[in-house]
Amino acid sequence: MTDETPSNEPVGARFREFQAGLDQPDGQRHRKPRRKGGDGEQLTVPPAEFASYYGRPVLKPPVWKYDIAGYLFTGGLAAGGALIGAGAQLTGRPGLRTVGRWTALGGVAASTYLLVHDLGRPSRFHHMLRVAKVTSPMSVGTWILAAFGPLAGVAAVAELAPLLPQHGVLGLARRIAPPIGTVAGLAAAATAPALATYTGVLLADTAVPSWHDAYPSLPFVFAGSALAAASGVGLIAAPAAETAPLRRLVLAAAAIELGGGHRLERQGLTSEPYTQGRSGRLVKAGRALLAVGTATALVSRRSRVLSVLSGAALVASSVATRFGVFEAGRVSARDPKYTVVPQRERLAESRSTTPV
Amino acid sequence: MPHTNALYGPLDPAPDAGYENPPPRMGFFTDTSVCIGCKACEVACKEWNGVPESGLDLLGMSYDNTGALTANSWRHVAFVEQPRSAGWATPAFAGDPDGPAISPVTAAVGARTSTDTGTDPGLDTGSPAAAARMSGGPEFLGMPGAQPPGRGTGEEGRTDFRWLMMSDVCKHCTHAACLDVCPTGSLFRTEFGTVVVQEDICNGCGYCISACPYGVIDQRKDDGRAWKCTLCYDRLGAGMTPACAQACPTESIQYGPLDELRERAAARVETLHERGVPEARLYGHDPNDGVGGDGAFFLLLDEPEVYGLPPDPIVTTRDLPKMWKRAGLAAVTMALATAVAFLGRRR
Amino acid sequence: MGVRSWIEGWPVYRQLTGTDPLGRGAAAKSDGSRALTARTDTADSVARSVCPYCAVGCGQRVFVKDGQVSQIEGDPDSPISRGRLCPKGAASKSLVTSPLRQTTVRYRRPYGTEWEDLDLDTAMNMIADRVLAARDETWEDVDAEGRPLNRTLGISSLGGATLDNEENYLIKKLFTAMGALQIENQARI
Amino acid sequence: MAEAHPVGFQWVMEAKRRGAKVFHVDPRFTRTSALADSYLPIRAGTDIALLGGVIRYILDNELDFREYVVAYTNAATIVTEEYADTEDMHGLFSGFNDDNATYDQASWRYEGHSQTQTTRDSETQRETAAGLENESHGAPVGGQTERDETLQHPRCVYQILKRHFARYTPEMVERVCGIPQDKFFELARAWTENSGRDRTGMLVYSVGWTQHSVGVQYIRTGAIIQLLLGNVGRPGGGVMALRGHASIQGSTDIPTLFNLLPGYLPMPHHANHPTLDKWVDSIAHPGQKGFWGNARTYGVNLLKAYWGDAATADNDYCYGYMPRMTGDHGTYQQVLDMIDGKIKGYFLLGQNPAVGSAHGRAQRLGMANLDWLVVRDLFEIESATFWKNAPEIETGEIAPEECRTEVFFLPAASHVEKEGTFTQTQRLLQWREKAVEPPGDARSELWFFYHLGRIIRERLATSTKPRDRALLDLAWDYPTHGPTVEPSAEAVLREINGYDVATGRPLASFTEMKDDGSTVGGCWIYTGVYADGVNQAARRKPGSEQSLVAPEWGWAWPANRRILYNRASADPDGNPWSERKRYVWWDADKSEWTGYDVPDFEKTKPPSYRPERDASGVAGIAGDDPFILQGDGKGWLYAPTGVLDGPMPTHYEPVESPVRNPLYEQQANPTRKVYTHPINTLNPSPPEPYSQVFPYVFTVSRLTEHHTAGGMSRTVSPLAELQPEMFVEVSPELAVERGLTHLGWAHLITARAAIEAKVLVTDRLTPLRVDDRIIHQVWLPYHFGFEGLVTGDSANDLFGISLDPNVLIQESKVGTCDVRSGRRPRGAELLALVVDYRRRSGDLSPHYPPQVTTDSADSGPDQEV
Repeated sequence: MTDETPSNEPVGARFREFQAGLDQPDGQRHRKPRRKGGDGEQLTVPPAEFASYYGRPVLKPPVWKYDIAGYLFTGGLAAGGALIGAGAQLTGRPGLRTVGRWTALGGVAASTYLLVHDLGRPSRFHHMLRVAKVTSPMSVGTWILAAFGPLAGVAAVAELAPLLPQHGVLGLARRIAPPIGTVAGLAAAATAPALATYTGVLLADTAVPSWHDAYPSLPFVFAGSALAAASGVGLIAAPAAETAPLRRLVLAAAAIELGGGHRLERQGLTSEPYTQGRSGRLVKAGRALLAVGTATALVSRRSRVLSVLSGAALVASSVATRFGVFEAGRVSARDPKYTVVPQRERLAESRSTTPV
Repeated sequence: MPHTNALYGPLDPAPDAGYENPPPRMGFFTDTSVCIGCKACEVACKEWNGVPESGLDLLGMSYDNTGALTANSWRHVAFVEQPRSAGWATPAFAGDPDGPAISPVTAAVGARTSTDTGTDPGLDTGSPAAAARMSGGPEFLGMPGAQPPGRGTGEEGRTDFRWLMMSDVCKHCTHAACLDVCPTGSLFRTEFGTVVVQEDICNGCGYCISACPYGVIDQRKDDGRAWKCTLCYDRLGAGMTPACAQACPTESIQYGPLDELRERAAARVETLHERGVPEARLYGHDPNDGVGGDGAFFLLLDEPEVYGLPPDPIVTTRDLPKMWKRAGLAAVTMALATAVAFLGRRR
Repeated sequence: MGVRSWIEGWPVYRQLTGTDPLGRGAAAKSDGSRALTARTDTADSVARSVCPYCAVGCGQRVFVKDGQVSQIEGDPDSPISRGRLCPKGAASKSLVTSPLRQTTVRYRRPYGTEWEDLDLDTAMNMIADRVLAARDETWEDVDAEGRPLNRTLGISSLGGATLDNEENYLIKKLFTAMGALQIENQARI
Repeated sequence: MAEAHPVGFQWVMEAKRRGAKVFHVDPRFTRTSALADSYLPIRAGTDIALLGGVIRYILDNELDFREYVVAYTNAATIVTEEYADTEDMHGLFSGFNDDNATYDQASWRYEGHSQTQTTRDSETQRETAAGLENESHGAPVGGQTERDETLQHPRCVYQILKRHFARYTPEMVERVCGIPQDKFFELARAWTENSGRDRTGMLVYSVGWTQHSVGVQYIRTGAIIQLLLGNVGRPGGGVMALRGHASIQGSTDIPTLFNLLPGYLPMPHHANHPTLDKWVDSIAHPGQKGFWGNARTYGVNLLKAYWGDAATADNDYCYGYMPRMTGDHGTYQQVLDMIDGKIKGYFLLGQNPAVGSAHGRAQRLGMANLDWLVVRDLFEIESATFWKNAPEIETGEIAPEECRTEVFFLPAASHVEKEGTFTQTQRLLQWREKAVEPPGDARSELWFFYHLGRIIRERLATSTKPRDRALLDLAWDYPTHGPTVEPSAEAVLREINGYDVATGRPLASFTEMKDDGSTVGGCWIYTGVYADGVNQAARRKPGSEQSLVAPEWGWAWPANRRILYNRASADPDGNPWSERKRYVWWDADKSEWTGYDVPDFEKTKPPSYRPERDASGVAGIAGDDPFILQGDGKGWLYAPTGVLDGPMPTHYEPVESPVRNPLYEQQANPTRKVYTHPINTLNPSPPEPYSQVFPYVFTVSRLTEHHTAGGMSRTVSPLAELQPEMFVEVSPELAVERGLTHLGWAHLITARAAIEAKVLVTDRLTPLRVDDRIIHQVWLPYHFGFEGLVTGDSANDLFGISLDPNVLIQESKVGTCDVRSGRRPRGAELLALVVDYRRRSGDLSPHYPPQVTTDSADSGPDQEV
């Protein structure tokens, strides 16, 4: 490591040699081989040179746990469910309507749990309602959820009306529940697109390089992913006769997600995490599952099995995409490269364009 | 009505945050050219603010055993050993029988150590890939002047040497992303223009941590809340100097009205340039920069990233209107897609 | 608290009706922040002291609340230190309030393997007994030629240099009167 | 300075801002170096060679401040022809006595002075660390001297100095110190350019200079330069000792040292001071000039302070009660006596020798062989728990069930839990107010000793033994207060200050003291601290409301003077040397000395005053003799007496050195204090064989984040976390040579011990080229021990015990060692490792390098083995 003459070998080779030096009997604490994400393979010459403070991250990686990745999925699912429920309601598909409404409630209930669980101080979840800040996507999202959640709940509960007795107070409820459910379902659907897409802003409105740079894409990816997931659930759970709109919706969802998302790979250096490593594999898996699910949905009209398989693929696609995007952000925050190099390039550009 | 520069551009933050006739905006000017790396700031801060211990671990990053700003270290003194000229000084090892410099390797080991700071994500360990780049040695041919710690002129023999020290702290940005994304109003702008976490409000959602372009704010593990420098809000209210600035032996940390500090800083840079330190530059002083200027700004002797600072941070909320537009468009698309799907011909 | 004041205390209400529509500052300020005071302002007393570490002699102000040290910081009046402290001086409060500080007498009997507790008075009397015994046992009246020695070489002492002048004065005075010559200090080291 | 005294360093930064150039000389690049204009890496233990080079540069180029040098120093004084220099004697001065390795100082005397200058021979002076007495005044010497103010006389001090330092050439500096000549010239040039009427330079040192076997001479060398350049007694000048502890200055002023009494009066010696008269006469050399002539007054006042009414003129003020020294009773002698079972009891008062003193193993083994040990501290330090946690437990050298030492741990009060004065490094007394009551059983030392004394006196109340009279007659009636019956520190301070017995009026100045028993004063140099019955040390007038001298903040001894000998800030005629450097001057209109500070001179003695031919004492000081506590009123470039290892500094190698002294055949200080105790074996050094077994130089010092032995920092969480582990700093080159990796382990071995540390490979250390050899140096912090929040092996365990002859301070800034990769062995294997090294470096019998090497077979440069 401290040869008499400076070595001109590739830095990766120098570093491996250096690491070998660490594996002396005395360097125990730092000997643990790091196998995370196939780092060993990445020790070839990296593409970008830059400076940093002991190779440490400039940014703090997000502290959000996988709760939030999960929430991205469940929130989208809820939104999609509400839209499908409303569509089915307006087009007279009671089975699909029920599935949509229950999907919405299930999604939003899970979302609420995940969001509260992720807090450092869960008992203070209600502090979210202290303020209403348009500058804070999380605040906006909180208020959207606060509106959507009860509406979705009411709409779903209204589906229970047929189970109520015919007479008495409950009978009254049985009679007025459907119209309330109708109103609530439509209102929930009205807020649903916001619920599905604000999460794109939630991630983008951070300093996390791969998230922020993806701000034009993320709402579309999440919108598409939300519709795909909810459609997937519909394909699995709804009566086959009522799923025709879902097949069209799946196609549209795929178009939105892939159309909006293709820019993820074209935003420069910060695209790397979407294409490489674990996060890259997840994103790619999401794409592949989406394609498979969509194709299967289109040909599965008569096959219950194919419908279910397609639905499962779509749900899985959404999960993979959400976790992939989430993970990509964490990777990009952890390596100073993604912070420093683009900023350096930006500075170099502005220096070359501004007259001296 | 919000100011037209509410999200980006020069702004006086206190009136923008609803204070009528606020006191002048207060801040820090940290002049690293006189920092002696004594860490009095770190300790004085902990004593005043009751900040807990942040781990007992030798990091091997020169004399930096704190590692980073965390929830449990609101001041952090960075140490960088470089085989290059200090500008004002005679080459330290001229004429001595020295070999090549070690610091890239030191840096690489430093990148692999980390300690449990009792915070999350706290002091993140560096990635081996980043460390490999650090150990690249003197063949570096990257951006002009942007050399990693330890990389010198490529000459064999380290005749020149300098030891940079810098006390880092929350920047108290004019456009503070942490504050703007906070969903509870826990992070708020004080009448002095500083940015403070209100510990009675914070519920530990963690959004601010991802939003900070400097990697300052952090979550305390057993506590769950986010913590960072308050610029000693309580002391300011009593007309006192923040603990770190009061302790600083060499006036490396100066506290005062931001306007005055900016003038003083500009004069200091000029003096240093005259004294043969052309690399002296200010960081975070410019109200036209990506965060509208920092309430705590610095005089640096090397590129910001050498100290672990982002070279050109831009507040994420600058792009927020565009983000909302994209989200709106996506939402409309989503609604339309659903409508089309259901209104299509029945089968 | 009435509904009205509850509503008015709601930051969203303040956002909508006040000067801070974005909820950035005035509207978001909490009760805790409004009640915040510097604990130096609320101290019961302030002692003017001097840092106990190195010999620069930096001025310190020691703030006391309810009989406890609540803050120690530099004294800006000091022409030596101008209110500044190094990390050690800045840690003085942690030094004097350290949980590791031993505040009771500990006793280890000969051949003992653990500490035992001991009453301070008992300890003082035991020490006095031992001092007198050691002195008697090793007393030297005169040297071989009959010149006075008046001393014991059976007792040693090594003092730190963070003792006050007054303390050193009494130590030297007592030991000299006892004939205990072998007093030393960090100043030798 | 930035490392260990950061807040003091603000003034260096202030000076730098105004254009001062800062040079930093240190074996490793520190935080100070980072801010300095020039950094000179130096081989540890060679500072005299560097400074000697500067002296030669000054004299060769006649760059001295001649007017100052002629008038204020002894440059013109002529020395007897019996004197012979190191130039002619292979590194020894004339008068060397081989039998006891001391100098007979007679041949060093001034021309015309009698041969018997002192009442004590040099060996006694060494054993009793007599050099320490000179902290307040010069060594006794007659006031009348023969002078040649043209400085041409071949035996005048100026010419002697020139000849003595002739061989300290830039080439020699490079060969000895490893400092390239360009660097040397840069330093010499800057230093000399900042000299004269308009400019001054300041010299700052710390224990990096004192902890050497030639430590006093290091400082002498610095002082010679400062005198030659006219930098003493002037603002922006001086030799500034940065002391390391809050009241370490006070601890020598009012000493808890075996050889001193308050105010630098010597502890009586059985042979030399049988009576009061002999004692005071030995202090005030008959015929000498200056204030020290009043020694009898100071002595009588002290005795009156000790024994009060019992002390009368008839009984020589109880002088007979005083214990007498017979030789060396210093801390290292005590420790060796403990190992030998001669000492019964040991008090440790806020001190941690198990970590902080040289040869930690000897310290711990000594403590394990006592009848009883009293430890008074804030924390359970290593010296309190050695019987169960010392490294010697693991090696089996100490077994708790076999260790008989009875240990009392008494918790101490912290600095905010008691009141009293600290004397800081510039002799400034500052009073601390008490903030809170101490917790639990914690008490001040004042409480402990007052009550210990009370109990002992009660026990002896009926005693008729003569030996107990001194205790029973002791003036021990201090007022007490509060729930813990705390004695009044202010009452003690008043006694230290002194007062008139009849009226009780506190004295305003030591000039008011009488030698007839009518006044009392515990420490004459502190008289005035309680002037007018006011605690002057408690003064806190804000610095911003005063001049830069800030005379109304605290109180400085003597007489609140902030710069000593400040008469030298004016020219011989009493005018400021320049407007820029105005400080104290003669106001002809008012016929008095005036200025920003209290003039260090008789207020109304005009510059033109010339004493009678045979005047002595204060009257003997001429109007242009600024050094009023020197026997001849002059600053000493040459010390005709009192400095035991030579009248002028000479470069000797450290006792343990890998290098043969390139300057002289004499290798190390021939007069150093040697302890030939079996535990104190030393590494061989050239010209002895096998020195290459310990090829590396190690040096130790402080980190900003820790304090001394760590008792006040490793126990404090916000400090412990900043430097959490013991480490050793090595250069990249040494890392390659010894296979050390950054953050891996290494262990260091000497003939005493082996310790381990984490490795920090850093560019801040550099190999040095010394005499065409590459010398590697390593650096260690000495703060670590086995107790506290952060622990590690103790660097001081590596050192042996070799002392400076003047003050008996140990050489603990430099030694030789071997460095090996990996952790040290444990248990018995650890002892085996050290034994193996001793075997390889000679044989297993204890080894002490020879004191005189002038007749050594190989007198040339170091041979490579």
